[in-house]
Amino acid sequence: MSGLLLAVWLLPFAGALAIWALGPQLRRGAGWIGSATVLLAFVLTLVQWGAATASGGAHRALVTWIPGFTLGLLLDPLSLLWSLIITGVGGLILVYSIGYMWSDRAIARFFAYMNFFVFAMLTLVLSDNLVGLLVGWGLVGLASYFLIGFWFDRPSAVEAARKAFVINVVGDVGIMFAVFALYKATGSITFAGIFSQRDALSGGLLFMICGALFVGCAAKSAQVPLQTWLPDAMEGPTPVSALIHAATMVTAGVYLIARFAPLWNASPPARELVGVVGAVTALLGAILGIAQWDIKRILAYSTMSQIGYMIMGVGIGAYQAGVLHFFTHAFFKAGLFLTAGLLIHELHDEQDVRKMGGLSRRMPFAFYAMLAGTLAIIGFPGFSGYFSKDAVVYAMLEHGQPALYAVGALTAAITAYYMFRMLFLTFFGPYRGELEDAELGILPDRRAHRDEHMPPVHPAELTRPAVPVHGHAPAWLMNLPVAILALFAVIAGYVAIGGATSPWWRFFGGLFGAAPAVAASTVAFSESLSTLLVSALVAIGIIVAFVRYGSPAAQLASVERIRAESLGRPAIFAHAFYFDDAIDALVVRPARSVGTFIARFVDPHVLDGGVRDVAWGAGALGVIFRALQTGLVRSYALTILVGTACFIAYFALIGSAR
Amino acid sequence: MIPWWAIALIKAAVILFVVVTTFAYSMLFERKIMAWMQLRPGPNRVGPWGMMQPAADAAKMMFKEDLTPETADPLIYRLAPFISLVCAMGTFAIIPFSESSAGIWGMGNVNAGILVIFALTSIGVYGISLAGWSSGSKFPLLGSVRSTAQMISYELALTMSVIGVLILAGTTSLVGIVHAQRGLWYIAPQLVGFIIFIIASVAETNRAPFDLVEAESELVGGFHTEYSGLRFGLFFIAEYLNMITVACIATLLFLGGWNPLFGLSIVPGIVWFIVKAGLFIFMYIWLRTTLPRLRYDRLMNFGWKFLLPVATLNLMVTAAVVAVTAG
Amino acid sequence: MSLFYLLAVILIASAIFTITQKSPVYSVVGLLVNFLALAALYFTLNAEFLGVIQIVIYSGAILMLFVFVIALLSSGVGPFRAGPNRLPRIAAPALLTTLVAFGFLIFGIAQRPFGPLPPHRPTSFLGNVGDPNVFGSVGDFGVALFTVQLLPFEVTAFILMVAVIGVVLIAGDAVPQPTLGRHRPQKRAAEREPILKAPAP
Amino acid sequence: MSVDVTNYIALSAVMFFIGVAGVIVRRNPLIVLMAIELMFNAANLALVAFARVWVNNAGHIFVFLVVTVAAAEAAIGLAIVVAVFRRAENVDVDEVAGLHG
Repeated sequence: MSGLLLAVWLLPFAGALAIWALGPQLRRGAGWIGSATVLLAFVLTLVQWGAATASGGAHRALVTWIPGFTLGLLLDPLSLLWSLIITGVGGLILVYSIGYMWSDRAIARFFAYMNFFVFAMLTLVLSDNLVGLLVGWGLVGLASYFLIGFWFDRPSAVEAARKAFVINVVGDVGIMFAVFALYKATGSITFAGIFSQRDALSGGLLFMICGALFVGCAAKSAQVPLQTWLPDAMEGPTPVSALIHAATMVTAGVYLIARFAPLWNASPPARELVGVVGAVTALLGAILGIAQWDIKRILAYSTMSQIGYMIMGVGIGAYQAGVLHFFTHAFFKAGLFLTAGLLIHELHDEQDVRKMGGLSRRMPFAFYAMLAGTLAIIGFPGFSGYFSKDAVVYAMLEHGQPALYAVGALTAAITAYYMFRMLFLTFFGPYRGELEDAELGILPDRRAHRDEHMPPVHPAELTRPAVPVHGHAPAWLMNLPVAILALFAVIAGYVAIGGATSPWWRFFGGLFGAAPAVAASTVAFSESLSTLLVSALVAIGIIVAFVRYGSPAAQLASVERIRAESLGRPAIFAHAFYFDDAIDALVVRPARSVGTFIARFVDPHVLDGGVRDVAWGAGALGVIFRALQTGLVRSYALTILVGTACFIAYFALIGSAR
Repeated sequence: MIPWWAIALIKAAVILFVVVTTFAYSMLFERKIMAWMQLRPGPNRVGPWGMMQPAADAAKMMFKEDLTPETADPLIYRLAPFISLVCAMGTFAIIPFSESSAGIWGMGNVNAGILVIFALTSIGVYGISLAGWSSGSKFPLLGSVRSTAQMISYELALTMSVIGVLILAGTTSLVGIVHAQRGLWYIAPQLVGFIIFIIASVAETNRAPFDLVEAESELVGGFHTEYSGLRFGLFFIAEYLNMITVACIATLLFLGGWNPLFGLSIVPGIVWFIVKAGLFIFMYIWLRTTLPRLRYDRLMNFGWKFLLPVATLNLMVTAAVVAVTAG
Repeated sequence: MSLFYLLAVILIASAIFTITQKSPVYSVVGLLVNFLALAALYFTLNAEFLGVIQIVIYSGAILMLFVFVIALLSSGVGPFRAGPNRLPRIAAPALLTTLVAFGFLIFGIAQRPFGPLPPHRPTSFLGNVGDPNVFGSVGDFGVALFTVQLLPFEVTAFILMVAVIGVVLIAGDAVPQPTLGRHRPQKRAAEREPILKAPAP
Repeated sequence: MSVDVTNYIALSAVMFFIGVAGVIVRRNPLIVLMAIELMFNAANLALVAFARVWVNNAGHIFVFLVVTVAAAEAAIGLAIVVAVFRRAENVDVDEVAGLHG
């Protein structure tokens, strides 16, 4: 069995290597290799279901790094779930990508990166120790950097990739600090070893370690205040957004917290902190989602918001609920992104919802898929999000956080509003694609002119025979994955029917341990009542959206409304609550002025001056000692010998004195 | 009770006798095979099928005048052949010829056996280079400089190719390595290593096509140009003994030593050993009759820029595979 | 016991032979004998791997380099020429200091005698037969080298690399001077500038 | 057959000072280098003997490092000798005195 585990881990990497080696020859074949290896890994993971859910999970020691430091792979329910999502949803997205990237020049490079990402992500979740986790953590960041900047001839893509990478490195530093502290405190690098030594961690230290871990989570999972990279990351191809920036990588923070559940259980202050940050992120993302026009940005903010829910869940101690939201979110968010990809593809790279409209007649399949995803994400009763989001929100009450509960419920309403706003704007009303920009109030994008120097297309890709642009992928290639994901977006939540006695709860067994409530339970009303309340809020959100964008009257007046809204959008939305500007003012500019100070003053006067003085001193000494330099090797040797003799005499006399 | 040193002395004498006889007949073997490959009869005058030819050669060598050039450094000139011969013979002390190697078929089962063989081989270079230097003439000097560079260069590749086997076997004892090959001979997993070993060992023993050290068309006779008579004979013996040593090492490391083929354990192990080593020696002769000599710079380029990297790669792959499968 | 004294005599004799010979080749032969005897001494001290290393690396590679250089330097130009002795009175103070230092060293050693070697596993002449992981064997040495002592080992690799680069720079072909072109005409020995300035008399 | 470790150390001391004498007295750079090798080996002998006393192979590792450094030293030293010889056609450590103050 353990060989299978190794195969799961290495198959995507083998695919990446094969594509990398044969890329130019393969072209679209690269897509098939990539999808096949990942789907095969999915099947092999599924085969190991029994071993993983058995006590202790499937384990394979790989290599003894230094004696006492054995690195290995671990497949327990948690990593099984993540591996299945990574390879399963990932495989579907890869199949979809064959169609999406059909006429891209660099299709082979794309699939090499994607497979590399899957490998990196598997490294992260399958590792049984901190070192592997850290390596995986870094590698997914790298893969994400490659893929965001995939179209590196667009300055905005390059800048977005750089931004994502830099912010992720901030998180990596946090994780690294936590890793060192954990090793220092427990003397072990494997999870099992650390958890068995948990008592060695005192309250303050534990809080610091959890905090450092959470810095990493916040950067990778786009939590406030490190969330600014995620909307910009939508510069990458849409399948990338679906796989990395919605379904898998950004949920690594959720995985990390769930993985370190025993530590988290022991530190209520850390849980409270994480819960608050998750709630703030959820609310903020939802509010920002209201005012976006770019379809992928709307989805990006919704991702941020939904991850806020997950973090809130696992942070407060409701691991099953938080992870369940990850599970359902993977399906509906990937489905939403892929559907958005269908629209973008159909409209020739148009991403602005203002220039869409009325597409339900033109693309009924996309409409139904989008509808399924939307209903799932807002938590419409009967759809998957309903089960997971309600569980998360209700868990706030159980853990004695009524304020967080209120935020969660409010966010659910806002989510319903902005998701339906997007749905109405894209699929209803008149088609606005032929209208002038000014008519819709679209201002020239300031980012498009930020950098005049376009980096050239890589010569190797120019000389490569271009794939014929006019060929079209077979429709099923893109529709089939969307259909499967839409299906799961509807039904994925059913595993959790029955609450704590459902298959979902039993699947994890005692993996997470018991999380004592942060504060006394303040359950004000029963779970069904809470569900009713949230559903009512969601309904209000839908109704408001319908009134503003969906009713026949609103549809008729949509162009005027959009124009007014575009021009009247408050600056606070345009700047996404000024987080970028705040980071700029608080971090970037001070750092730059310190650098300038060092370059202008410290470097020439202190460092160079010091070196000059030392050089002068050495010259002065040289004048004195030059007399000793006779140029005769043997006289030098004799000098050394006299010195040695003195040493020997000293030690011989000391030794005899004892 | 016979004292241990007497047993060792008797065993050494027997082994040396056998080895020197083997040398004599492997020379005949070579001449005959070369002749057949070139469609000539070969030596056939002395004794039936020329079987007494080695004795005749030996007699000739012994009675030939032993010359020492005036420009030569007399002491080192006389010392050099003995260094060569002693090192060549010394290796046989630790080559196990069969299972009961510490008993009747060899001198001792040394823990670091393969390393000791390499040590002795590396001392053997002195014979050639000192001979070339002390002759006081140009061709031998060139030959000796060539041999030094060539043997040090190819010793790296040779050692690298052998380390793959050592990693698989997990021991440096020759007996241990043969025991580790009971199931699978290392020629299969270490095919690349074996090929590198063949090439490097041909260069290491100064045999064609790598016999630049004594290339008669360029350097007359290389390092032994000035030697004659018995001293020349000593070099000659040393060269053949080195060839036999390499054949034995190849047999031990790659061809399973005395492990029987097809499970024919009814045939004694030493017979298998001799058959395998004989095949290896035959291959040597075959190479000599088939391939032309390389140019010297090409030889060095090949050794450093191709053979050594490939051997290193082989070593890394082997180590990686062992590390992964061991876990 | 007797083996040690035999080897000790060989070591001292060959060392004296090495430093007293006129011709470097004789010195090399003396040093070779010295190294081989030292390797044998290592074997008696259970340092099996080091004994082999002593022969392979010291005798087989380092000393071979000396032979190589001697063969290169003395080819075609006759024997080594020595200049005037510029430090004629060095022998007396050198000998004095050496003797003083040696006396102190022996005095120090004699002050704290170490006693006999602690008993250890019985060994044959060539290390411990058939037991791969005893003290001083290849296995023992390798494990120490690649775990506890890994950093010094890596540093060693670095030192060797630096040495290789240095040797190529010092003794390799001269870098062609751009102003003089690739094939700069060789000056005859008499016309060469005195690169090594003779010290003032 | 057990020999006092003191004997090994004394032997090492003798060898070391023979090397020292060689370095100071001889003028042929090749022989000077060889005398340096003698000193290295004397030190190595002491290390090996001490390693044997305390049955601790750290001494062996140290010898290994010394051998490596000796290899580097010999290579560079000989390269310098070759370079000097190419220019001066004279190998005598007293002649190489161009760097005096």
